[in-house]
Amino acid sequence: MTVKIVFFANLREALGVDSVDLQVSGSSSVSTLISQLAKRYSSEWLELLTAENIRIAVNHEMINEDAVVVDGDEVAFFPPVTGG
Amino acid sequence: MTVKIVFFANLREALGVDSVDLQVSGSSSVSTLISQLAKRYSSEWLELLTAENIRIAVNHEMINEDAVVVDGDEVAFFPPVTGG
Amino acid sequence: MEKKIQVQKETFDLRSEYDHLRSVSLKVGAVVTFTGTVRDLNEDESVQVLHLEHYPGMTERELDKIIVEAARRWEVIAATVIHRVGDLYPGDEIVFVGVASQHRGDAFAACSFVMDYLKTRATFWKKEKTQEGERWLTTRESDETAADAWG
Amino acid sequence: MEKKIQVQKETFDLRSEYDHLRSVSLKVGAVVTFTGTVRDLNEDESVQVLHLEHYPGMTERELDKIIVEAARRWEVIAATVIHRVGDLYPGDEIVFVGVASQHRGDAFAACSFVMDYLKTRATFWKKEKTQEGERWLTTRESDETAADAWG
Repeated sequence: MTVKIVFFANLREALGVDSVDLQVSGSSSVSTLISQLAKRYSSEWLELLTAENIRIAVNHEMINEDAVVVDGDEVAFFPPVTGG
Repeated sequence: MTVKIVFFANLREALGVDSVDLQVSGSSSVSTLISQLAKRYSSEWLELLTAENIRIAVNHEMINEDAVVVDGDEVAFFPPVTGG
Repeated sequence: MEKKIQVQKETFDLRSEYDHLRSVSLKVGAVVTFTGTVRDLNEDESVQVLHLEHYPGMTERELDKIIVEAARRWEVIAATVIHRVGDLYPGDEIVFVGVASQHRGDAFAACSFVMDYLKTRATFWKKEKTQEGERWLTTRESDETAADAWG
Repeated sequence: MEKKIQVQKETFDLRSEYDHLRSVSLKVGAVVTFTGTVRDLNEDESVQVLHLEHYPGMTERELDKIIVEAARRWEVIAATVIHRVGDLYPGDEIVFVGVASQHRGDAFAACSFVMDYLKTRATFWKKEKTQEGERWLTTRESDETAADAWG
């Protein structure tokens, strides 16, 4: 399956990329996605994506990293919002 | 001395006049002005101007009928305001 | 503080009033405006005309006092009150209150405070003309309660 | 209820937004608008540019939820939220919230409620560029308190 992964604000700047398409086999938890990303890019990704203040949303809903994603989902990682 | 007397809203309609210039000798209380007006016009004026809900202002400040007016003052009689 | 107070027959232009409030200082971070219109359903009768009367001189002075009191309670950079008088029809704009502040909390509080006072304490009289005839209005209890809530 | 939600780079026109809010129903008796501008004195440094980023899709969805919640709590005939993103300069308008109701109490409460939530909970990130460099902002405590006050 394929999921689209998007990053925002200073996290996006730190990773140097705003969006990644990731192929994974079968449905996976967000934690699994993070491991895959760290394997593909660098261990710094693991650190940045699991930092204490990082928020995660799947299909525009806030969730935690135990959530399971399925084919076609959009997963977002971002720092706490500052509001408008 | 001369004072200008003004009326508003339904009181103005009941009296049929919106403003009157009144000559009185020396400084007078508002009660005295009312008596003079009743003498000049009709006893209905006394009734209307002393009705329980009638407010009085002298030079744009709310006062009661014991207040003394002096030459050049503007005295206003009106029903309770309804606000904007 | 910049104050603008007008009682007039003419309508007003929201954009011009807003631009004026903002132009006063670069410190303005929040502008709250209130616009009141004549509704067509006052107490279940069909209002055809609302006639407003004021006491020229005294009314403006009271509006000025209300703005000064608001600025004493909250941080106000600029405030405007425009109130129409004469014959107004359903859908017509009747009152504008605008407040510019550094922060939104002050602007919201000051604007609603001015409106609450204005609706009850300001020297206006209203006559409603409906199909059943015309009658002078008395202060509405709900408005009194709103003004009293400010202490 | 009529809802309008836009996140955009372009500025907005207060008069058009107001006209839209009013046009929804003849029952509108009160329109409250809030306009926020970029100030030049955030935390004592001279802000030169404020950069705003949002999450397209999610941000609009959250703004929609906030309006729906406001309409659940108060009587709302129409509500509009327009938020700008991209590079903004001191004096620029950054956000518009407008609420039309029958009565002013509902319009004031709903408008300030939406603003309080928007300032803290909506998915926006801000970067300030000053003479000393640039930095991403964190939520301000005062804004948190304002949002929490609504319970």
